[in-house]
Amino acid sequence: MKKIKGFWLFLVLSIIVYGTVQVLINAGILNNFYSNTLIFISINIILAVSLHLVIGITGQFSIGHAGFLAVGAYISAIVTMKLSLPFPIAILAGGLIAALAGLVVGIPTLRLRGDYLAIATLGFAEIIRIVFLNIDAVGGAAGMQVTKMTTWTYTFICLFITIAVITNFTKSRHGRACISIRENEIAADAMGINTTYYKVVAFAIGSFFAGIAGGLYAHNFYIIQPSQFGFLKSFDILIFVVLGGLGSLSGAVISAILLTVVSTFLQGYPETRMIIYSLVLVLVMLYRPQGLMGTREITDLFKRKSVKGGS
Amino acid sequence: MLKVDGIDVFYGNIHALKGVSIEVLEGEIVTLIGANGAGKSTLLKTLSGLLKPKNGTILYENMSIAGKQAQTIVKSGISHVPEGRRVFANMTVEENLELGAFVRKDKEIQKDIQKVYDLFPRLYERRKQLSGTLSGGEQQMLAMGRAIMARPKLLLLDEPSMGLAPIMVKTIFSIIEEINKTNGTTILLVEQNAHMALSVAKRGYVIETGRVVLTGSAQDLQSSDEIKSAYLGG
Amino acid sequence: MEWVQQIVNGISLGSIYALIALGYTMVYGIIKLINFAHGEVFMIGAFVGFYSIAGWGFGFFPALLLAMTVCAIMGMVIERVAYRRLRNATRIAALITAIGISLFIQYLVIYFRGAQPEAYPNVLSNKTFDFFGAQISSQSVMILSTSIVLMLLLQFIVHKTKVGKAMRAVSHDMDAARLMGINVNTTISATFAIGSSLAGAAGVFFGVYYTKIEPLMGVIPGLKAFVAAVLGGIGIIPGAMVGGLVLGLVETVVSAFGYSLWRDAAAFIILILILLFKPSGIFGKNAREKV
Amino acid sequence: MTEQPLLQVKEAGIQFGGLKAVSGLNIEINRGELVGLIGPNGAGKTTSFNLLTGVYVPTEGEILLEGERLNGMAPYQVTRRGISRTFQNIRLFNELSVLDNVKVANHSKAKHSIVSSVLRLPSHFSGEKEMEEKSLELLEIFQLHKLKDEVAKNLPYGQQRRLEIARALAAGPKLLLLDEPAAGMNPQETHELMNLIAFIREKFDLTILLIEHDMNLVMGICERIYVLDHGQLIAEGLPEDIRNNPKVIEAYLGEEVPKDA
Amino acid sequence: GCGGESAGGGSKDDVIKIGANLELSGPVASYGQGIAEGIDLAVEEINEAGGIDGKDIKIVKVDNKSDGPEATNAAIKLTENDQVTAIIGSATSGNTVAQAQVANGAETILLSPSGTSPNVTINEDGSLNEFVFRTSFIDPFQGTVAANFAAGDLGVKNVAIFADNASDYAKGLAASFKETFEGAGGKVVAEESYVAKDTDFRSTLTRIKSANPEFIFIPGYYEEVGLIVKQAREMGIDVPLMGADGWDSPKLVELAGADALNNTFITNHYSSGDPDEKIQSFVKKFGEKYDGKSPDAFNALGYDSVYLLKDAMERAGDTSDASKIKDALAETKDLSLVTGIVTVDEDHNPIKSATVLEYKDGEQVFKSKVNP
Ligand SMILES: Nc1ncnc2c1ncn2[C@@H]1O[C@H](COP(=O)(O)OP(=O)(O)OP(=O)(O)O)[C@@H](O)[C@H]1O
Ligand SMILES: Nc1ncnc2c1ncn2[C@@H]1O[C@H](COP(=O)(O)OP(=O)(O)OP(=O)(O)O)[C@@H](O)[C@H]1O
Ligand SMILES: [Mg+2]
Ligand SMILES: [Mg+2]
Repeated sequence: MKKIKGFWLFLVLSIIVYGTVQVLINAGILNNFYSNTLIFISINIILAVSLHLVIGITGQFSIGHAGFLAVGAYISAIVTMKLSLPFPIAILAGGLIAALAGLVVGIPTLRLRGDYLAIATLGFAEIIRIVFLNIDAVGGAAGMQVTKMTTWTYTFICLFITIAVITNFTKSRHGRACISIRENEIAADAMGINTTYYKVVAFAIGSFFAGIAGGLYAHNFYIIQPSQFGFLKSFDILIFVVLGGLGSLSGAVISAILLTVVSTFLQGYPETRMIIYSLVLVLVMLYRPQGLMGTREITDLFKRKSVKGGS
Repeated sequence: MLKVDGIDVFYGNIHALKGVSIEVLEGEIVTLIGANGAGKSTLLKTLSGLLKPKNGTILYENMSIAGKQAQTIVKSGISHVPEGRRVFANMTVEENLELGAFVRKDKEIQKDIQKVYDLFPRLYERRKQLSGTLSGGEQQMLAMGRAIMARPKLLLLDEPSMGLAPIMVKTIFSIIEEINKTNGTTILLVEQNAHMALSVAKRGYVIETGRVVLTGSAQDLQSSDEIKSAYLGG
Repeated sequence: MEWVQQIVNGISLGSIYALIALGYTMVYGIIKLINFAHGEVFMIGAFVGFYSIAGWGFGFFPALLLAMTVCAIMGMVIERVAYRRLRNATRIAALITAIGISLFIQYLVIYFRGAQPEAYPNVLSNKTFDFFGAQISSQSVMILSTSIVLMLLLQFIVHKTKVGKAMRAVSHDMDAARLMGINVNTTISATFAIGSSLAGAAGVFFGVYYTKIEPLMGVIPGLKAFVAAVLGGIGIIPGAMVGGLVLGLVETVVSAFGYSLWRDAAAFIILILILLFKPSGIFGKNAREKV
Repeated sequence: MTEQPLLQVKEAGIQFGGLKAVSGLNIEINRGELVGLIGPNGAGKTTSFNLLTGVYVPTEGEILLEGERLNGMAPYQVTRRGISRTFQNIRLFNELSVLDNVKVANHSKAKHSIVSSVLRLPSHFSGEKEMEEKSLELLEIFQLHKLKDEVAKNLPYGQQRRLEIARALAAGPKLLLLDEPAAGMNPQETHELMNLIAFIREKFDLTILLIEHDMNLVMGICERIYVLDHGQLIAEGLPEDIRNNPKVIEAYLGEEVPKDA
Repeated sequence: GCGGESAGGGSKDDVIKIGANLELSGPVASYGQGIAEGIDLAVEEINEAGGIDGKDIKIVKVDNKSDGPEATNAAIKLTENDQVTAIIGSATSGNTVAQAQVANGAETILLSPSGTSPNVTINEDGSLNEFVFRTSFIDPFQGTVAANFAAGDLGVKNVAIFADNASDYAKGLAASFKETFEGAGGKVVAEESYVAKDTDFRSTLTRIKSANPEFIFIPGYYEEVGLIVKQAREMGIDVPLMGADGWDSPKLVELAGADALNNTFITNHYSSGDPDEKIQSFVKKFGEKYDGKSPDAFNALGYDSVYLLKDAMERAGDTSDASKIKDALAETKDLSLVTGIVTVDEDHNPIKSATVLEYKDGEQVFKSKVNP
C-alpha cells in the first residue's frame, strides 16, 4: 500500500509543478527565456533518465545516446514538416523509430563488454549521424528547419511519462533483473534471468525515451543539424548520469537540472565558460567519485534510515 | 623480531582491528587463528604496509614500520603471501619469480630461482606457463616461491591451504616447515585450518572480532576446550 | 598506379593514428583508463613544437625532444592531480574526469591564445619519391618508421625491462605489486610519462606533416587513435600499430571509391564488425571471465 | 524399467584450445540423492559444473535432465529447467539487499509482464507480493530474514555463503549444485553448514551435487562420490570405497583419511 | 562610458546594447572568435569617436558552443533578458537559422556576419524574415563569378569540384559553379567532398588526379583549403585551383606555402592587399589591436557588421527602435565597407562586387572586378 501512496504523491506533486509553471507563464512572470530554459532542462532530464536506465540500472556502458536523440529528432521533424501530421504523432513516431534503432544497435553489440561496448555504441551513434549528414532530403549538413511546436505542456507530459515509466519499470521484477545484470551478469544468468533479453529491453526503452526527447528537441530549436548530435552530445548526457550518481534516478534528474542551469548561466561568460564547466566536472568527480547522490534516491532521505544489520 | 603494540585499523568507518598486540620471535612459526572476518588478513596487510594503522606501534627489528609504504617494508625483509594467491596471471611462472626479487640488486637472483625450483619441482616444469592457467595448488606454490625470492626474514602467509585438495594441503604445510628449518625464515601464519596450523606452529594467537582473545603455545591451544569447540570442530 | 598511391596514402595516415594509439594503449594497458586527455597532450606537444621552432628557432630534433619532455611532465601531472585519487573509484568516474580534463586543457589553451589555427614552419625538408608511379613523401616514410621503431621500443620496455615488468605487475594487481616492493605510484607515473611523450612526439610529427595545428586538433585524432587501439585489442602494443594502419587503410580505401563522406562511418562499421567476431579486438585475448 | 535418473551426463567433455579440461564424463544422479564431486585442484570439477549449467557448451557428449537434452542451452534456460548453483567464488548481487537478491532468483517463477509493471496493473501488485512472500519464507529458513534490508556486500562471509544457497533455492531447482560451499569456513561453521544442507534437502525434496575439499563434509553427508582427475573420472562409489581407493589416495587424499573424521 | 546598468529597460537610453551570439567554443570556435575580434575592434573605434548619436555601443557577448539549441537559447536570453536592439550572429548559417524566428518574434534585428545560406533570410516557404539580415554574400554569386572566370579567362574545359560538405556555403558555391560552368559548355569530370576539420585529403586528391581535370574548384574555408592545396601540390597536381572568400586569410599562405599557392585564384569581397584606404587602415588597426595579426574574412565581416548596423541606426535616426532600424537596413545603398560596397536587396542580402585575385608568391594580386 505504501508504494501506491508514493505514486499518488508523485502525481499530485507533478500536477502542482506543472500548474504553477503554466500559471507563471500565462501571467507573463516567466518570460520566454525562462520557460524555454525549463523546456531545455526537461529535455535534458528525459535524456539523462533514459540513459540512466541503460548505464545506471542495467550497467551497460553506452556512450552513444545522442544517436537515438538524433533519430527521434529527425523522424519527428519529418513527420511534422514533410508529412504534415500532428505533433503528438511525430513525438511518438520519433520514440518508436528510435526504439527500433535501439534494437538494431543493441542486439549485436550488447554482448560486448565494458569499453568495447562503449566504443561500439559510440561508433553506431556516429554512423547514425553520418547517415543523416548524407541524406539530402533532410538537408544534409545544412540541416532541416523545423517549426516550433514544443510547449511546456507537451514537454511536461513527456517528462512525467518518462519518469513514471522508468521508475515503475525499475521497481519491478523486470527492473531487478536489469540491476542483477549490472551487479553480476554471470550470476544473473545462473539465476534464470535472460540477460540478453533484458539488456536489449532496457536499451530499447532507453532509446525510446531518447527519441521522445529528440522530438521535443527538434521542435523547440528551429533547426536540426547532424553536427548537433556528435559524440560530445553523448558525453554531455553521460555526464548527467555519472555526475548524479550511477544508479540513482533522482541523481540523474538533479544533475541534469544543475548542469543545464550552470551551463546556461555561463553563456554570458564566453571566455571562461568551458574552463569553469570542466573544472566543476573534474572537482565533483574527484571529491565525490560516486556522484552527487551515490546510488541513493532523493526519497531515501525522507525514509527512516534502514536498519543496519550485523553485530 | 616483530612487536605489534595496540594497533587500531579502520576501513572507512569499520573498526577492523581494536588494539591488537602480538609478538613474533626470530625463527619461530606463529599462527593466527580466528573466525571469518575476525581481522586476521587485516593484521597481515597492516604489517606489510598495505594498510596503515590509525594508532599503535609496529616494531620490526627495533625499527618502527607502522604506516611505511609497502615497498619500503618489503625491502627491510618482510614478505607477504596474500589471501587468494594473487599471482600475476598474465606473466609466466619465471617472470613472477623474478618480480619476487624486484627489490634485490644482487647477482644471485638466478641462483635463488633455482632454489625455488628445487623446493617446488612442479614450478620448474611449468616455468614458461602463464601463471593464470596454473591450478590452485600450483598458484599457491608460486605465491610462496615468489615471496621467498625477496629473501625475507619474516614471511607472512595468509591462508595458504584455502581451497586446496587434501594432498596439496599436506604438501604446502611440509614446505612451510622446510622453509622455516632450512632458511631459518620466521613465519607468521594465518589459517582457518587450525588443526594443521597448530601442528606446525610453535605458538598461536586467537583473534575474534578485531581483538586478540587468547594466546599460548601451540600445544596449550590445541588442548584448550574453547579452541577445540570453535576452531577444531571437536 | 592509383591504387599503389592509395595504399601509400592509407599507410601514411594509419601511421599517424598508430603513433597516437601507442601511447593510448600503453596507459590503458596499465591502469585500464581510457585517457581521453591523451588527444590534448598530443595537441600540447604540437604547440610546444611549434613555439620552439617558430618562436625560439629550434631545429626539428630539439623541438621534438622538448615537446616530448613537456608532454611527459604534463602526463605525470595530469595523473597525479586528476586520476590518482580515483584509482579505487569506478572506472566510469575516472572516464568522466578524463573528459573533464580534456575539455579543460582545450579551453585553457583557447583562453590564452585563441582558437585560430597556426601553420607549422617548414623545419623538415620534404622530398617526394616516385614509387611505382606513386608519390611517397619522405616525411610519411619517416613517420611510419618512427612509429615502428617506437612500437618495438615499447614492446621491449614492457616485456624485457624491469620497469616494464613492474608495469605489467601493477596492471594486473596493484596490491600484489606493492608486496613485491614495486612503487606503484612511480610505475604509473612512468607509464604516463612514456605514453604522453609519445603523444607529444606524435603532435610534432602531425604538425610537420599536416602543417595545421589548433587547440581542438586533438579531439578527432584522439578518438581515431582510441578506435585504432580498440581495433587492435586495447592494451596491446602491436595491436595499436596494426589497428592504426587498418584504420588508415580503411578510411583511404573508402575515400578512394568516392565515398569520402562515409569514411568515418566505414571506419566504425569495420570496428564494430571486428568486435562482433573478435570481441576484444584483433590481437585481444578473448578473456572471458572464468566462472 | 526403473525410474529415469534426474541427471544423466553421457561422455561429456570440453576443450579449451588444446587443453582437454574435462573428457568422457559419465554421471548419473537419481532423484533425492546427495552426491559429492571431488578431485585435485584443476581436475575439472568447476568446469563440469559449468558444463551442466550451460556456461560452457560441451564439445563432446551430452547432458540430459529428466531426459531432456541441455546441450547448447543458455544458463538461464538451464536454470528454468531445474538446475541452479552456487559459485566457488561468491557471486552475490552486491549492491542489492538480501531480500532483493532472493527476489531476483524468483524472477522466472513470476508472471506479471513489463507492461503490467509499467502501468501498475493489479497483476503487478499481486505478482510482486507473491515474490516477496516466497522470498521472505526462504530467508526465514536461512535465518537471514532479520537482515533482509541489508546490502549483500555488507554481510559477513559465512552469511554471504548462506545467502547464495538461499538464492539458488529461490530459482526453484530440482538439482542444486554447490561449488565448495565450505571454503574459507572453520570446522565449527562447516559443521553448521552440513546440518543446513541436510535440512534443505529434506525440506525442499532436493537432489544435490556438491564439490568440496573438506573431507569431513564430503564423507559426512554424501551418499555417493565421483572423483575427477585430469578431467576424467577415476573413481565412483560410496564414501567408504572412495576413502580406500588407492588411485584416489594417490591423486587426491595423500593418505587414508582417518575413519573417525 | 557605460554606466553600471544591468538588464532591463531603463538603461536603454544611454547605451546601445547589441548582442553577439557567437561560436566561441565548440568545433567552429575559430570562426566565432574571429568575428568577435572584428566586432570588438569596430565597437572600440566607434565608441572612441563618440558613439552613435552620442551613445556608446555595448556588446553583450554570448557563447553558443557551436550548437543550434544553445544558439536559440542565447538569442532568447539576449532578447528577453538583455533587451538588446540587435544581435550579431552567428558564424554559421545553421546557428543563425536557429535564432531567426526568435529574433523575428521579439522584433530584434539579427545580423549574420557570415551565414551565407539563402534560408537565413528567406524561410523555406519563401517568406522573408523581416528582421534578419546578413553581411556576407549569398553563395550563388561567387560561384557564378568563379565559373565564368574558369571558362572565360582561363579557358578550361574539364574541371573538378572539391567542396566542403559540412557547410552550406561551400555546397551552395559548388552548385552555382557547376550550373554556370556546364551552362558555358564545360564539363565537371570529378565532384568530391570533404568534411570540415578533416586533415588528410590525399586519397580523394588521388581520385581527382586520376580524372585529369584542368582546373579544380575548391569552395571551403582556409583551414582545410590550406592543407588541400599543399597536399595537392605534393601529389603533383599542378593545375590551377580556385576558391572563394573563405580562402582569404594570411594563414592560408602559411598553411599551404607560397609556392604551392602559385597558380591559384579566389573570388573575394576585397583584397587585404587592395591599396584602398579603408582597407589598409582596417588592416593596420587590426594589427595594432591584436599583436600584429592580419585580419581574415571572419574578422573583416565581424567588423563590417557593426558598421552596417551603425549606418542603419544613423539613417533611422533612432538607436533603439528595431523596426525603424530594420527599414533603414533594408534600404542600405552603396555603403562602403571593408568587404566591399554594399547595397541590400529585397531578400535582405547584400549585393557587393566581387574581386578575382591571384596568388603570386604568397601575395594576392588583383586580377579583375566583377559586378553582380
Ligand atoms: N576492503 C574492505 N573494506 C571494508 N571492510 C573490510 C574490507 N576488508 C575487510 N573488511 C572488514 O574487516 C573485518 C576483518 O576482515 P579480515 O579480512 O581481516 O578478516 P579475516 O579474519 O581475514 O577473515 P577471513 O577468514 O574471511 O579471511 C571484516 O569485518 C571485514 O568485513
Ligand atoms: N575458460 C577457460 N579457459 C581455459 N582453461 C580453463 C578455463 N576454465 C577452466 N580451465 C582449465 O580447466 C582446468 C580445470 O579447471 P577447474 O576450474 O574446473 O578446476 P577445479 O577442479 O574446479 O579445481 P579447484 O579445486 O582448484 O577449483 C584447469 O586447468 C583450468 O585452468
Ligand atoms: Mg582473511
Ligand atoms: Mg573449482
